[in-house]
Amino acid sequence: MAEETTSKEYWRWTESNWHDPDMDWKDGEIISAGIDVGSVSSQAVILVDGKLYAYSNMRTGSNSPKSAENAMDWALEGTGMALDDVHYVVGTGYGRVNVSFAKRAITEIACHARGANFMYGPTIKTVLDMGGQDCKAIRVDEKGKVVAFLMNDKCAAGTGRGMEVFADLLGVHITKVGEMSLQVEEEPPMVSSTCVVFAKSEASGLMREGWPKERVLAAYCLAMAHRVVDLLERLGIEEDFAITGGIAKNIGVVSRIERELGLKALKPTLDTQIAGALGGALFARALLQKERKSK
Amino acid sequence: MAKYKTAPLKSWQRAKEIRTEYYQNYAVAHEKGGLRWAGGAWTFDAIPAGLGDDVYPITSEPYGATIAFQKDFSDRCLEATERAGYARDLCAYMRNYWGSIILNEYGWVDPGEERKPFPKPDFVWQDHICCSHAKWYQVVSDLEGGIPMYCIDVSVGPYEHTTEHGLEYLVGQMHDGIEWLEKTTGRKYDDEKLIEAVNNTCRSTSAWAKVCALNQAIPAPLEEKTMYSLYVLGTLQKSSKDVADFYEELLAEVQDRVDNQIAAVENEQVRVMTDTQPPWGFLRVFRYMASKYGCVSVGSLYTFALIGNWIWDDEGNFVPRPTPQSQGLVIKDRDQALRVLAEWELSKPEWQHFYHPKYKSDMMIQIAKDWKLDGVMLHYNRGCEGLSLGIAENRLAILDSGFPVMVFEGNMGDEREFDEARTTARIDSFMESLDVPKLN
Amino acid sequence: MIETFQERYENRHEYAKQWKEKTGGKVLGYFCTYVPEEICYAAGVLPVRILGSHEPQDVTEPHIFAMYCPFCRDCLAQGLQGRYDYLDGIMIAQSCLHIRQAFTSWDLHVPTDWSYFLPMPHNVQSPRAVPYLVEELKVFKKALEVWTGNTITDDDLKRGIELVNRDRQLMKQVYELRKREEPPLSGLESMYMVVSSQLSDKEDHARLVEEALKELEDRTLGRPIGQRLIILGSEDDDHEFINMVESCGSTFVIDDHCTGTRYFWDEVSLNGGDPLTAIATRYVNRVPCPTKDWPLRTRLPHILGLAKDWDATGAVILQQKFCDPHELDIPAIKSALEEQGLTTLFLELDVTVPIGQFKTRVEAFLEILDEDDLF
Amino acid sequence: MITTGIDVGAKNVKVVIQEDGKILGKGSVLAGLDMGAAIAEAFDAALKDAGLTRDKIEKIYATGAGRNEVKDADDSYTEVGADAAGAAHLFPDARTVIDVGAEEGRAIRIDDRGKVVDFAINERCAAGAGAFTEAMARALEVPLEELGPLSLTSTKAVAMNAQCAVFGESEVVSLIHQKTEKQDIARAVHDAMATRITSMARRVGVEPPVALIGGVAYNPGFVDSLKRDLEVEVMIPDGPEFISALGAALLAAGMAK
Repeated sequence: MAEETTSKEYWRWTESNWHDPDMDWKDGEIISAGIDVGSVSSQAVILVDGKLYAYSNMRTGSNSPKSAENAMDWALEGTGMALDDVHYVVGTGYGRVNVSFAKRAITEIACHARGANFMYGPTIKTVLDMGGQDCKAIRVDEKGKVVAFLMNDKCAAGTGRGMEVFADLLGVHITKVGEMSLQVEEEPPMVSSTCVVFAKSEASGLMREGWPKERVLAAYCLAMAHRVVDLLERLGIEEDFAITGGIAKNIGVVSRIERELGLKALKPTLDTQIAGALGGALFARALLQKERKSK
Repeated sequence: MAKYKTAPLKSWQRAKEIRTEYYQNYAVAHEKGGLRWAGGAWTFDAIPAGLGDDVYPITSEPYGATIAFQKDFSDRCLEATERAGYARDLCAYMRNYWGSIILNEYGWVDPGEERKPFPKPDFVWQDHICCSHAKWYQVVSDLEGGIPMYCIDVSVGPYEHTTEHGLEYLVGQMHDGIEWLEKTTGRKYDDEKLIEAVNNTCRSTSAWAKVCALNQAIPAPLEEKTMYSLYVLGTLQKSSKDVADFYEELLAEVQDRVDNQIAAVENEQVRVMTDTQPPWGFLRVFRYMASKYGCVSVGSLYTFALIGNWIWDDEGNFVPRPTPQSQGLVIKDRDQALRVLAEWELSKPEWQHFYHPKYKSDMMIQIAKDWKLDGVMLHYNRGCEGLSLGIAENRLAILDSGFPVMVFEGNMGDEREFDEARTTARIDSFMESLDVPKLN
Repeated sequence: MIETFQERYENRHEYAKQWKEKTGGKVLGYFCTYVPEEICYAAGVLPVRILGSHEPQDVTEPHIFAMYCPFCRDCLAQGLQGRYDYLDGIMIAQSCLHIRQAFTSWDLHVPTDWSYFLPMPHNVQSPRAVPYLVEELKVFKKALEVWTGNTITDDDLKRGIELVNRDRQLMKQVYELRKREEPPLSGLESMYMVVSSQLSDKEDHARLVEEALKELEDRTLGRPIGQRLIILGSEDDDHEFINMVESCGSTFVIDDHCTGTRYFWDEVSLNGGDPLTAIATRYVNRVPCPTKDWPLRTRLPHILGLAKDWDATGAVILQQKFCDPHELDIPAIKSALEEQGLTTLFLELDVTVPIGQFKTRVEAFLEILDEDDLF
Repeated sequence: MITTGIDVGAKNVKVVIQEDGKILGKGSVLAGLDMGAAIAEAFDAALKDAGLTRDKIEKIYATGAGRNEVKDADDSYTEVGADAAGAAHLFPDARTVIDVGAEEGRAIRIDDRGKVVDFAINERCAAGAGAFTEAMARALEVPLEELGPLSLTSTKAVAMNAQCAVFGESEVVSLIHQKTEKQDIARAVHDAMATRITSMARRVGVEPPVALIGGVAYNPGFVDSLKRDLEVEVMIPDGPEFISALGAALLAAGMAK
């Protein structure tokens, strides 16, 4: 990666894996998994009888079949579970068709909706997924089924990828960007171009004019928030509202979205990046039950 | 030491008054039992005039531009429109106008007063030549709770090929329109008022053209930035007596400036024209050109002829069109009035390029010659497909005729699509290529 | 035999050239379906619609400002690249500004013997439109006569009308079959049928459709029909896109496109009257392009009717990028369809479509439409 | 007359010192956040390269987007003027100059005196500039300098729909997922960019011979695609990224129209 050749990897967010040590998966009747191979990050989620058992969250390589395996292996790590123990796998995200061991591919839109429904409960009506390279506003029903959606993938502005490039450019670690952007007395005018490519020169320009990093970050987060709010408004928002994906971890963007919308997003209970894989695992479970019924 | 003497334009104040009264009258029309209607700058406003003197229009293009001048309000309007599901590449005037309907806030604010709610029109009276003109008002009607609309299709081909049946098609729609107006408003129609309004229309659109013709003088008595705030009156209500009278007074003053070598740009050393509407929020670009390079924009086919009426005379000169009334014609009845009005408007220069860019290229090249230009600046205007139509071909034709052309991209009413810094940088390059020395 | 239509679509140029050699007649390229083909046939001229090729190109930038629709740029590119060098003439009937630019730039830069602008009225809902168009058709007829040297008699006109009507009737029969629970042909196949009609001699096309009808009688697609969809919007002959949607588990059963029903839906009803009046009436009253659909939006009830009669569950609303006339209708159409219980998906077409990104939207849209049992 | 041209670009500051049309020294520095420092540093580098001291420089002209940052410049010219002057000096018979930099592409038609006749700028769109290849290299996970050579090994033309650099980034990812060969993607990237540049160049009319300048001229993959697209040979000077600075220096010496 271009970034990796640079000395400090400001863009690099923390990869993680987790499993529930108190749960014995061997008692499980249905073990289902979802693999979300996004353009920037990949996740695997394993459910045992519909309960969250394990997950992993890592960066996607340029070889998506491999990314899928890596994510799965890492989720299985230390669980004693093997891929063969998983009854049904659903692939989702950009590389969904390249998950060799998945029985079925379902779009990240349906999966994020369903994952959010699991994470936030049936009251959730509007989900904003700010993913690596696109951004989706989704309306869901109480069962977690998509009612309507709007997608912006023509532009990386307002996406994780954009934020990575920006963190790198300013030499601020991506996990710090949010808080730092809030350390301004008053909101600056937003950067006119949220385009990843031109934000660079615009930001450099602002810094040459003597803007402190905090202010530049504030301007960028504001512009990002503004873009996605447009998307949400066009779709029409209904509470409860929640944000999934990597940017949901960026308080600078989230708080600005909330301010523009005039409503609060529900506080996440789980890693917001796994929503897609989680939804996939829930679909996998449902699909297996359907199969068994029909037999 | 300035090259020419200059002086502020005396008529300026009166122009401001007319515009202010226009937006105020529209707002308060109902309080006096009057009527309000909405339509485009090209609509046949002379026809509703027959409904009475208390019937006030609001033309949406200049109204949209008025909003564009108020950057923050404009941003809110544009976003409100986008959020209502209307595409961002639609006419920028309309997106400003519709936004102010959706937000229910009036784009006209009297000094020191609060912004008022948007005064809903009683009906729509529009014409159609750009493929969105009538469609705009379907949206207005949707947003205004289904107000009635009537539109007249004027796209019957270029003026030089005007046919009797084409004229008949227009006049027929106009007759039907008058019946529709009577039915819709419940008012009795007054042909005398129509005749007077038609006479005013010819008078104002011809007089404005004469004013622009005077800008052939060196130094130019007017520069385009000023012309914008003058021609706009015609886009508000070309059929009104005030506007017609104003242009005739203005004509006298500008003639006086020419006679006394009073310049619009005191260091005029290079002359250009532009094309299509400017990015309204950034007219200071003209000041930049004048102060840094002594560059005067003497106008454009747009300022000359969006409302002004011109014609190719028998010697092949491009001249202000003399009114039929000035040649002794006296309108006697409704049919004749409508016929004169239709025939008069069909020669509108800004209607010709809708059929082929060659018509517009010929006029622009002639202007470049007669107004003694050094170059041409074309605004590729993302905000208006009607007037940007064929602009790339116009560019090629003007280049072929030997005039340097500079192109800049932008949007007349959506500042998000105009980059001021890069545009001035282009102007610098253009001026360099014209060997224009920087002033001071 | 259904593939014949695809072959015709793919070999449009060879076909037209062969027609010329065979008949020695003139080929007229036209830019919009408001061109009255009946009169062209009456004059012995073969009208073929000029369409794009959906390839990236770099020749139109000097001629058309980038804010105009990709379709008009794609069309012009064909001319500038000399792919239509066999045309004897070009013409357009007044519709939207975008395609008119393709016509005028072609007129300026692609050598052609004959070019004609027909000022088709916009105010088609006005009683004044037909009388006006009749006069314009007289002028057009005269121009054709001068160009071809053939005089056009009323009988010629009647022949032209019958010829084009025949093809319309047959295409309607094909569309009737798509009402079946198991439509015998895909949306892609029917798109090829309609567009090939715009590219072929009507007599010859009608013959093909007649044969096809026999085959279709007991044909099935041999795959699950999936969701029944209506596709509507501006010009769309993007086979790659249509194919992608149908391969995601759906079938287009009906459309409102000028590369679909809008082209052939309405017939000329002569019943003993004056041919030109009959033709004018047809083009004024046909299912309109949105640019002419005012003050009332007559397309709305029409589209809702189609969706109902062909039992569509979802609607794919497509539009050429920057197509204002459609953009101005879409909010109204979208909500009308949704009120009728259809789920909608809106997409913007460019010269080439980003299949990858569109696929996600399409699949998500189809996921909304089915598999309730997974919840 | 010894003069200096300073080109303050979006990405780098480039300095050229010339005498009677001969380049004495060059300097290039990444334009960091402190422009003043970068300019001084690049200037010093050029002086060192020329073996001269500051006092030997008789005139300084600045050019480039950030030309106003050069405080001690005697005058400034736009990139268009400087490009034309520099290219015309090296290739007197060139009639079209194409400059592809980090964030901007320019096409300039010049007459036999090297005077600008017409110009077009592709701005605010990375798809017609070096930034495009950067973004694509990132998506492809190959170092930028390898992208060009890689694409030359391609045997298959793949159409790329994306006109936007970032939209393109996701398209590259999907091409990868469709298992398209890396070299073919690389070629697709350069073809897409060349198409965009050619489009722009056609606006001013591509009159051969064509001179290609700007940093992107180092990218053999792009050059290959561009030639194929323009259907004419292109002349590339040594140090293509310095031509604008050279032009400014020549203008300072009054050696260019």
